[in-house]
This record gives sequence, C-alpha cells and structure tokens, in this order.
Amino acid sequence: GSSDSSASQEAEGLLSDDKLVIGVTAGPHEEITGKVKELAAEEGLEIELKVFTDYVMPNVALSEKELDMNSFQTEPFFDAMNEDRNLDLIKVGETVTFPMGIYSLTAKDIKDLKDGAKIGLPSDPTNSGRALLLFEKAGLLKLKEDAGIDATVRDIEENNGNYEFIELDSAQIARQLEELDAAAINTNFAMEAGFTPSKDAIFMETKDSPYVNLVAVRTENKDDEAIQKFLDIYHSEEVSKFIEETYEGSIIPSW
Amino acid sequence: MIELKGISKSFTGKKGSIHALKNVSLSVKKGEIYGVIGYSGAGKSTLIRCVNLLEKPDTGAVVMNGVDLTKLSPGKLREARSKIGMIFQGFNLLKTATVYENIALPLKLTGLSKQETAERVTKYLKIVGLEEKHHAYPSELSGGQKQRVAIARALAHEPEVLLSDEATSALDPDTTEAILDLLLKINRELGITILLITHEMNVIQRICDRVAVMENGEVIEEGITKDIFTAPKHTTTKKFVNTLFSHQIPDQMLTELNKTGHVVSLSFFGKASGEPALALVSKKFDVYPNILSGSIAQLKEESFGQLVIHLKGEFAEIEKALAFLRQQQVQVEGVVLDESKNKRIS
Amino acid sequence: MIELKGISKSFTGKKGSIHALKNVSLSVKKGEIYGVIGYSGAGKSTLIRCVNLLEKPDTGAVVMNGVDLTKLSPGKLREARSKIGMIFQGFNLLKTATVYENIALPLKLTGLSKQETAERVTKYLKIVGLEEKHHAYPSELSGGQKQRVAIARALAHEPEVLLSDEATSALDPDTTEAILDLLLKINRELGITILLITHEMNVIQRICDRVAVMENGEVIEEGITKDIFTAPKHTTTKKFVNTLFSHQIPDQMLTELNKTGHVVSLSFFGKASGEPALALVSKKFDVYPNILSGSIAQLKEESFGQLVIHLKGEFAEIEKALAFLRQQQVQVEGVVLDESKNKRIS
Amino acid sequence: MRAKINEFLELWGTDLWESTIQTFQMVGISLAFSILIGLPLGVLLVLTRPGKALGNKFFYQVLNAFINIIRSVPFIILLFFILPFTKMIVGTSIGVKGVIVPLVVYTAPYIARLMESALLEVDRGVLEAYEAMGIKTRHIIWHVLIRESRSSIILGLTIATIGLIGASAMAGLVGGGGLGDLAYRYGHLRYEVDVMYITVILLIILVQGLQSAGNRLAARLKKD
Amino acid sequence: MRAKINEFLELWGTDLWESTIQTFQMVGISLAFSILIGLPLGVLLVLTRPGKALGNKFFYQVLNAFINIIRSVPFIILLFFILPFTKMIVGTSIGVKGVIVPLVVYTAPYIARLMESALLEVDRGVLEAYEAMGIKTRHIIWHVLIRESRSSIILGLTIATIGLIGASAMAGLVGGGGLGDLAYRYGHLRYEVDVMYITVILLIILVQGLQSAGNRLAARLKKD
Ligand SMILES: Nc1ncnc2c1ncn2[C@@H]1O[C@H](COP(=O)(O)OP(=O)(O)OP(=O)(O)O)[C@@H](O)[C@H]1O
Ligand SMILES: Nc1ncnc2c1ncn2[C@@H]1O[C@H](COP(=O)(O)OP(=O)(O)OP(=O)(O)O)[C@@H](O)[C@H]1O
Ligand SMILES: [Mg+2]
Ligand SMILES: [Mg+2]
Repeated sequence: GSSDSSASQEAEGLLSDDKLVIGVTAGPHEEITGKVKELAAEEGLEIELKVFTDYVMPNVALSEKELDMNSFQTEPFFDAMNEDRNLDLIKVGETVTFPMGIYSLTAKDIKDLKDGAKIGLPSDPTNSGRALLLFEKAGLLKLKEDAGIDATVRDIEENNGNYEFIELDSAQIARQLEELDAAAINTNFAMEAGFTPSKDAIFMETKDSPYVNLVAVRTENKDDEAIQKFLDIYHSEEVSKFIEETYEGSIIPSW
Repeated sequence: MIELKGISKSFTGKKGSIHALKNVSLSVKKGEIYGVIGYSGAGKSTLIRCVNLLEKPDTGAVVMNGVDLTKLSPGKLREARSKIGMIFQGFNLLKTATVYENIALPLKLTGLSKQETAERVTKYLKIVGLEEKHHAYPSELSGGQKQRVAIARALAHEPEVLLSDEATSALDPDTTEAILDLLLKINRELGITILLITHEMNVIQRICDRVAVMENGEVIEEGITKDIFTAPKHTTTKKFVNTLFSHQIPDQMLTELNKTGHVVSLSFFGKASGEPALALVSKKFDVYPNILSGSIAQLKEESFGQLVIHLKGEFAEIEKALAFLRQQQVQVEGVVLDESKNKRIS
Repeated sequence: MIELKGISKSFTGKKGSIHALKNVSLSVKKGEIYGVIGYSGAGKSTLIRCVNLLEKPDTGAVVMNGVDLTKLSPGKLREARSKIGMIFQGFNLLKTATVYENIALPLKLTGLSKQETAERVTKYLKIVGLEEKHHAYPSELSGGQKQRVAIARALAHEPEVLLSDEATSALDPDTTEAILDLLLKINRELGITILLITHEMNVIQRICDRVAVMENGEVIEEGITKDIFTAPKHTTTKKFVNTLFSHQIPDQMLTELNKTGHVVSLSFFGKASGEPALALVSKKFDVYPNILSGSIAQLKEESFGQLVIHLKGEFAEIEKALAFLRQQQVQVEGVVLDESKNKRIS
Repeated sequence: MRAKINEFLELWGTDLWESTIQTFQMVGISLAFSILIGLPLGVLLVLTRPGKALGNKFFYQVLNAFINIIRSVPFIILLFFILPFTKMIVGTSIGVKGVIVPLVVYTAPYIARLMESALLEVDRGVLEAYEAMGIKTRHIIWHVLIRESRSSIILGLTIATIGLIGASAMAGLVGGGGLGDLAYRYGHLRYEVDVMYITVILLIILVQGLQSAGNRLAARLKKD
Repeated sequence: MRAKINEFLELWGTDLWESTIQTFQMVGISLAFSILIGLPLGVLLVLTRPGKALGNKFFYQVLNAFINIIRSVPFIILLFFILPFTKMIVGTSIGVKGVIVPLVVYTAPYIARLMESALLEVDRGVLEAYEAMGIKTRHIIWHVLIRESRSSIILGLTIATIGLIGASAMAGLVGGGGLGDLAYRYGHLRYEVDVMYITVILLIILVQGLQSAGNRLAARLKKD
C-alpha cells in the first residue's frame, strides 16, 4: 500500500482514503494527472505521482503494491499485458484518447506513397501495434490473422509497397519526419511539432477508436473509496477544460 | 644460519630459458658477514632473492635456523621473512610516501608503537644522513639519497639477517665508508648476519668475513676473505682481487724499464709486509728497487699488498735480491703484462 | 664546447625550497673528458640535467658551441639535443621494448635506415657484451645489464657530446674497465666530448682530463686531474683523492710502531716516483722504511702515489732521511691519523 | 530578463531543486556502495591472477566471468532484469530507492574494472619489498597497492562517477527522477526546451566540478 | 527440446541475426571513430597539462571543459540533443547510421579520459630520455607514451567498448536496432522472455570474449 496507509487498512489490503500513489508515464498523462492532483488536494485527497518513462514498470509496480493506481495505458495494451504476465489488475475508469494519425511532409495522400517508402511508427508497445493496425486500415499492409493489438512489425504478412517500417521513439518521430516519407504520430506530439492534425494528417484514426486510456488498480482495490474519489475529480469539468485548453483537441477526454 | 642447498633457478621466456642459478650451495654462519661478488649477470641478485623466496628456486632448499623456508606455509614464511631485512638493487621505495613514511610504514605495520616508530626512524635517518630530507618524496631525492632511504628502511626493521644487494653502489666513497662502518657495527654489536652482494672489492676487503665468487650462475670460488685475496685460484677471482690495485703499466714504459733492470710483481701478506723487506733488499744488494705501482691495504687488521717494482741493477744482483725476497715469504712473479687483451667484454 | 655560466636551480616544495645549484660555472672544452665528483646530493645530477635543459635552470646560461641553449626555440633545442647523448642514473629504458628495440628505436626515429640501425645496434650490443640478450625485456635483465643497455643506447646515437650520470656505478670492475676503455676510445678517435659524473675516483683517474668537485650545489674545486690528485685543496677533494688509497691504520698499530720509529705519509708524482727514492733512503741512511699501506697508480701515463711508511731507526737518521726525501720532491706529511672521526655521516 | 528568470524559477524551481536532490541521493548512495563493493573486487581481480600474491586461477576466472556477465547487460535491461533482487534488498523497486540497487549493480563491476586497471600499474618491486619484510597481505593491499595507485584510482572513480550520473538519467524508467530524467521528460517528451537546457547546464556544472576536483586531487596525490 | 529450439530459431533467428549484425556494426564503427578521436584527445589532455611537453594552460582548460561538457550529458539525452548535428554529419538521424554519431560523441570523450588516465602512468624518466635525445614530440607520443602504456590502453579500451555496447542498447530510440534494443523491446516491453534471455546470453558471450581478449592482450603487452 501507499507509504502512510494506516496499519489496519493495510492489513486488509485496503487503500488509504486520503492518499494515493499513482504511476503515470511522462508526458500528457503526467500533466493531466498533475492537474487532478491539484484539484484533489483541495478535497483532501493527497496524490503522489510516480513518473515512469517505461511502459511496463507502472503495471508491474502496481501489481507489486508499489503503486495504488496507474494511468498511462490504452485498453488493448492493458488487456494484453494483464494476460501475458498474469497480473491481477482491473480497469476502473477511462480517461483520454490520443488519436493517432499518419503524417507526411511529401505525400498529400496515403495513396501517393511510393514503393519502398520509409514509414515511421512509435516503438513503444502501447502505440506500435496501434500504428500497425492504422497502417492496415490505410491499406499499406496486411497483418497476420491473430496479430491483434500487440502486433509488431514482425507480424506483417503482406507489405503492399515494399515499405520500410522504422520504429522510433514516439516523442521523436515528429522531429524526424523529414527523414521519412510518412509516419504514424500521436496527435499530441504532432501538435507540439507544429502540425494541425485535422489538416495535416493524411490518414486519421476514427473517433470511435478502441484506444481509450484507462485507470487501473489491483482487483482487490477496485471498490475502494479513494478510487472513486479520484475518478470523480478526473472526470470533472475542470479537468476537461484543462485538457481542451492545453491540447487544443489533440487529446480528447473520453468519459 | 643460512644454508642454500643445491639451488637451481631458470627463467623461461619465449626465446628459450636462462639457467640463472646452477646447483648453488652456500652456507652463511650466524653473525657472519658474507660477500658475494661476480660479473654483471652472474646470478647474484637471483641468488639473494632466493634466500627470502622472492624468487622460488626450481630445486634446492633454503634452510634458515634449521627450517627449510621452501616448505613453509605462506603464514610461516611471512613470519620468517619478518626477521630478514633486504636492501634492493632498485631501492623499491613507495613513490607516494615521504622519506619518513617510507621508513616508518613497515615499522607501523609490524606493530611498533607510534613513538617507537618515530624514534627508530629518526635514529636511522640520522645514521644515513638524511634528517633534513624526511619530508621529501623519492622523486625529490638524488640517486644516492634514495639508496640511503632504502638502507635505512631495511635497518630500521632491525632484522636478524640482512640481505643487501649492491647497497652502496650509488654512493660516494665517504657515505659508503659510513654505511660499511654501520654494517660492521650492527654485525658486531647486535650479531646480525649479513649476506651482501657487491661489485666493489673494497667493500669485501673492509667488512666481509667470507666471500663467494659467482660466474654464470655458479659459485666458482668460496672461502675466507684473506684466502681469497691472497691466493685467488680462479681467473675471475684474480681479476676482482686485482682491481684493488692498479697495475696497468704502459707497454712502452715496460720496454724502457726492462733495459735497465727487471720489472717484477710482489705480493705479501701479514708478517711478510711487517718486515721491511724492500728496505733490506736495497741495503743488502746492489739494486735500486723503485715502486711503479701497486698498493698495500689493511685487511681486517693485517696488511696485505701487491707492488709492481722495477729493480734497477745487474742481473746477478737482481736474482739474489729476488731470492732473498722469496725467503722473506714475499711472492714474486715475473713481469706483469697489460691484461687488457683478455677482457670479458670488448 | 659546453659552458655553464652562473647556473642556479632551486626546487620548491611544500616544505620550503632546496637550492640545488648555486651559481655554478663550468666549462668543458671540445674533445675533453670532464669529470664531476661530489657527495650524494651535492647537485651533480641536477647539473648534468641542466646541460641538455631537462632541468631548466632558474638563472644562468648553457652555451654549447657558442649557442645559448636556454634561448633556443623548442625546435632548435630539439636539434641541439639530438647531438647530445645521455646516460641516466636511473637507466630510463622502455619497459615494453626488448634490449634490441631499446637501442634501435631512437636510431630509427632519427632517420637511420633499417640496415644501418641493425648494424649499429649489433655493434654496440657487442661492445657492452649483451649480444645474447637482445631479445630480453628490461624486466628480465640484471641491474648491470640494464645499465649496459642504457650505455649502448646513448653511444649508438653517436653523439658529439656525451653526458654520463654514474654510468658504471652498477657494474663490476671488469665491465667498468671495458666501458671506460670504450669511452676513452670514442673520445680519442671520434673527438666526442664527455661530461661524466661519478663517485668512483678510479674512473676519474683512468679517463678524465679535468675534474670538478661539487658540494652543496657549488663547485668547490676544479682543475686538471693531475693537479686535483696531487694537490687537492679542499678537504672534500682530499677525501675523494684518498679513497684511491687505503690508509686506515689501526690506532693500536700506530702506537706500537711509533715506539720504534716514525710513521709518515709520502706523496709523489711523475718524476719523483721515477727515481727510486725509497731505495736510496735505505741505502744512504740507517733507517728501515717499511710500507704500511698506500698505493701507486698510473695517472694518464705518469705514476703517482701515496704511501704510509714506517721509518724504523734513530730519530736523527729519520730526520735526515726525510730531509732527503723532500729534496727528491716527495711530499712528506706527519703521522696519518684515523680520519673516521670526521666522517660526513655517522 | 530578471522577470523571466523569476518566472522560470517560480514555475520550475521546485522541480529542479527536487531533481537535484534526487540526483545527489542516487549518485551519492550508489557511489558509496559501488566503491565499497567495486574496490575490493578490483583488488581481488588483481591479487588472484595466476602468479600474484593470492594467485588462484579458478577463483580469478569465476570472478572475472561474473563481473563480465553483469557488465554485459546494458543498464536499460539490467534495471528490469534484477527487479526481484532489488525488491528483496531495499523492499521496493521504484523511485530513488529502487534505482539505487541497479545503479550499484551496474557501477560496482565497472569500478572493479577501473580499479583493476589502476592497480595493475603498481610497481612490482615495491610490492616485493613489502612481501620481503613479511608484511601481511591485507596491509600490503591497503598501504602499498592502493596507496601507490591512489592517483589512478581517483581518476578512475571520477570517470565512474560521471558514468553513474549518466546512468542515473535512466532512473525515470522506474520512476526514480533526478536531473537527467527531468531533462528527458520535459525537454524531450514535452518539448520544454528551457528546462532541458537548464538541467543540462546543472549537470555540466556537476560534472565539471567533479572532474576538476578529481583531476586536482589525482595530481596532488601523484608524487612522481 | 530440439524441436523447441528449431521453433524458436524459426521465429526469432532472423531477428537475432540481424540484431547481432547491427550491434557489430554500431559498436565496430563507433569504436573505430571513437578511438580515432578519443586517443588523440587523451594525448592532448596529458601533453597540454601545465608543465608537460606542450604545456598550455588555456588550451588544456578549454579541452578539459569541452570534454566534461559532453560527458555531462547522459546518453539518452545526448541522443536527441545532437540530432541536427547527426543529420549534418551522416545525412540521417535514424537507423544504425544515425546512432553512430551520438555513440561516437558519447564514447570518444570517455575514451579520452580513460586514455588520459593510462598515459599519466608512463614513467617520466623514459619520456625525459627521449626528450633528451631530441626526438620529435609526435614520435615520443607514439613510440614512448602510447607504447609504454599500451597495456593500460587496451584495458581502458575494453572497458570503453563494453560501455559502448551498453549505450548501443538505447539505439532503439532512434531506430538503430541491435541486440540490446531487441532485449528491451521484445524481451522487456513485450514480455518475450526467451528472446530476452537469448539476447542477454549473446551479449554476455560478446562481452566475455571482449574482456578476455582485452585481458590477455594487456597481459601479453605488459613486460614488467
Ligand atoms: N625475470 C627474469 N627473466 C629472465 N631472465 C632473468 C630474470 N631475472 C634475471 N634474469 C637473468 O638471469 C641472469 C642473472 O641475473 P641477476 O640479476 O641475478 O644478475 P646479477 O648477478 O645480480 O647481475 P648485476 O651485477 O648486473 O646486478 C641474468 O642473465 C639475467 O638476464
Ligand atoms: N625534483 C626535485 N625536487 C626537490 N629536490 C630535488 C629534486 N631533484 C633533486 N633535488 C635535491 O637537490 C639536491 C641535488 O640532487 P642531485 O640529484 O643533483 O644530487 P647528486 O649530486 O646527483 O647526488 P647522487 O650522487 O646521490 O646522485 C638533493 O638534495 C636533492 O634532494
Ligand atoms: Mg644484481
Ligand atoms: Mg645523481
């Protein structure tokens, strides 16, 4: 449990009512949860953020009770990991969606991509499978039947244009786009790099994408009081406004 | 005290192996000063390093006080070594320690109290004449000063046995003299056994009771100093003994002198020189002995010398004079030739 | 050739500074062999290191062939240095190079062809007697062997000026002799100027034309070898000269001898010893001269000696004999006392 | 300008301060442990070499291989690889505490190698002199081996410490924080270049100070 | 068992092979350049110290600070920090080619420091002997300074190479690939433990081989 849970609560595996240790990944999750933290403080809920730059640790640390909760991953990734590693975690709420788009400095349309074009995609597991599925949808490739959300470049069955797929750090792709013919970029990073997603993207995920991010806890804590309190604050008007102001539509509140 | 029995040692390199010691046996008695001489590369350092097993002999035993050191456990060997002091040919001082620390550190490590250490260090620093250098680091010392620190370090340990590898080779004569006096003193007063290597015959002459001469990894001659000096058998030994005297007389001069008489070499020892033999010769016979070169030295209280003299006079008289000298126990040898033709290295 | 003008050098450490050279001036003529002697720490090595500016003097000029080296640009200094060979007190060999490579490398770097290099190396290795060691690394050599490699390295360079810092101190007498012969030879045949440091008076005696005596960073006496040997002025010089002879006669023996006569010390040089002075004495007067100790040596073709003799006889006769000796240009001094009481270090 | 700095500090001051503290904690503690473990390992690597004082071919080879195995694993993998071990040792595998164990596991063998290299330079003759006096091996280690190579040891430790600071930048992977992580997170992931520059400047000051101190100390301890 | 291995190789063989090649490329090329840059820098660090052959306080301090500045930046940040520079030099900032520049920038100053430390151990007397013979400084550098410290240099380079292999594991961030990246991305992030173990074993073999070769060579080159 969190460091200052009272002894009795800890014994029962319950979370403290007034303090949560939350794992997030650096970037938007950290920023949004930071806003939640501010608001929570006013309501007597203390939040301690643990910021990770890795995508496995927040789940592992949660499962090992180093964290009380985490907020950093998309549902498909969460499901895959929960199953792969036999973690006993559960989703308790949804947060935001970072739509993903395909951008290019040279091609105006996805059909303009030449044979052998260099196509970038994020290398981290929450985004790479998703990018590949996006490419599939865009007709650039065909993935293996059973590939699913945790697909990797290894699962490409048909490459329709001898494209070269290059996995890059998700934050980095926008800056390296000029060296690529096209790339899948998370909207937030694309905006930071000066793109207007609605205008510049040559291909976009649909609004009903399954890649909504979520809040996860250990199954045993799913009903604990503090969690609901946290979700309530997260899902408040203020947070929603904060997101809209900060990200100007590249990150969408999904609750 | 120290007995080396059949020590052999080879160094094996890529280009074959070097037999540095070939079945060397040697025995140094308790309280004795034993000298080892020999040409460069003869195996002297290797031998002395075998005594405290810095070099592990391939075969043979190193017996000290009845115990074969080669058979000891590392712990026991360490104990035995703590009673052996050694002065190295290469000084081997700690670069990062001052003169004072270099001498004090081993004392401290063997458990001497701080005060005792300080007293000892001061005492031996004074003995080697380096009091004002106690704060200097080895890199700030002259060659001879480094050697003196090494000497002080070995002596401050006050060992039972002292091994000394060319301890005075970098020292001026005056300092050498002082160090030798010191060695004699500790030998006499504290009964410390000393095994020393040197290439200076006057070191042997001044302090050694016995000498061994090494050549090519073997001891070719061994005995009490007096015998080695007066009756060297091996040519190498002779060469070493001769270095105490300078006999080189230019060929030209020899030819000149042989016209008016005879050039002979006289050796005498002890009693022989006590009598004024040469004086008697000139009184008794019609010859004029003139000393061309040579020297007479005090060898542990007895004098001993070699002179090359020119006897000017008639042949018959000279013959008589020489016969008389032989009678007086003076060894007479014919004309001394320039020996430079049979040098070891050219 | 080499002129040192008012060289001063201090070493400043945390514990005050050491004035190693105090306004030293010296001049070595072309083709000369110049010796420097002095006690350990006198400043000899510092002085010789100032000659090729390994040590930059604080003040003063080092003039070689008319050029002040202290004023040269680094490039010019390098050029000047390439004509100066140096044998270091600490050998300074490359640990990672074989004997052969140690000698060959500097030759190669100064542009000698491979074949020339090979020939030179082989030649000098032979001269120092280390042919069979050419594949050995310095760590596999004895002390004397290392020194010989250092000598060969310096000589193989065939410099115009050779600086030698105790080149023979680790060598046995035979090897020393050979090296000295070699130095004399290159000096005579190639006209190489040699500035050498030594603490062995017989090195000076054998090969030096002139000598300087250093003490406490100063040159206290300087002159041609003959003069220094026969008429040393400074006590330090006297001590050095005396080391060629062993005059120590036990006090007990002196007392004994003084009962039956007189103990005197005689010094003679050149002509004086050419005449059979002592022989004449015993013929002319009723005294029995007996040589107690001392030696006579050949000094660059003239013999020169010191003898301590016991004149047995009546006082009056002895007086007459001594007067006669003085007439024969033999220097006569009174009883020689044991000098051990005024040693430099105790 | 003034106002801008104030604004910047207002915004980032706390974060910068906290990160600096975290870096000092991570580096300081890990370094202390790494030296405590690495120096003896380095000594063992030297002494157990065949032919040396404690020559033991088997032990040497096992130790040598062991150190190599740890050194083989890139820090980014090591960090996760030894998670259970980390948890066992310090009770947590995240945060500053959680990153110290992998930092030590990463740095100690590294220091061992640097120490080995420094210790191998000690003159054999001096070691022999002390062996010949019958001095105990552990005294020789401390008073001769380490003492004589202390200048190289300091330079090696300086190099290792700077490497450690570099590695600690990856502490973010397990939520450890610190200056490097701050630079990475804000500068790289969030395009807040100011923070990145300031952080990097802080790191430069830290490293510059360390290296200067190391160089100066090493020069002062070197007596030849 | 047999079948399992076959299956594994079927699945991962190509990837492993490719990654191995990539690692060799990255490490090999970066190492070559790093030595070419780092060794001379190390020499300069030693020679321009006040009191040494080319003593030049200003130059030394600038060089020293410059190396410190680069060494200050953790690799993970350096990688992105110098992107424009990388692009300028090799025309791309992605792939094996793109990672070589940051690896060199990271390793060269590191090698310079290790070389500095090794070179400082060379006996002053031997250098003096060569100076006294009027040998050119550049010859002294090569034939005395570097030659005499070659054993330490080899050990230092071994240490640096292993550090380089560790850094190359982060190559994945810019699409460089390699064994370390394979272990991180598939082994760690995607929980393909088999791949992780095999990759780490390959790395261990690589490092073990390197270190053994380094140790042996250093011992053979050391002649005292
Ligand atoms: N470690 C070694 N490896 C190979 N050969 C060696 C080694 N040590 C000594 N030697 C050789 O053994 C022989 C004897 O060497 P040692 O050092 O005993 O000579 P030394 O009599 O002391 O000579 P010096 O008077 O010159 O000091 C020499 O030929 C030397 O080259
Ligand atoms: N680098 C240095 N730093 C401080 N003092 C030094 C340094 N080099 C020499 N000295 C001191 O200067 C004095 C002269 O030293 P030098 O080496 O010239 O003596 P030396 O006459 O050659 O003696 P030796 O016969 O013992 O070799 C000594 O007292 C020595 O301690
Ligand atoms: Mg020897
Ligand atoms: Mg000297």
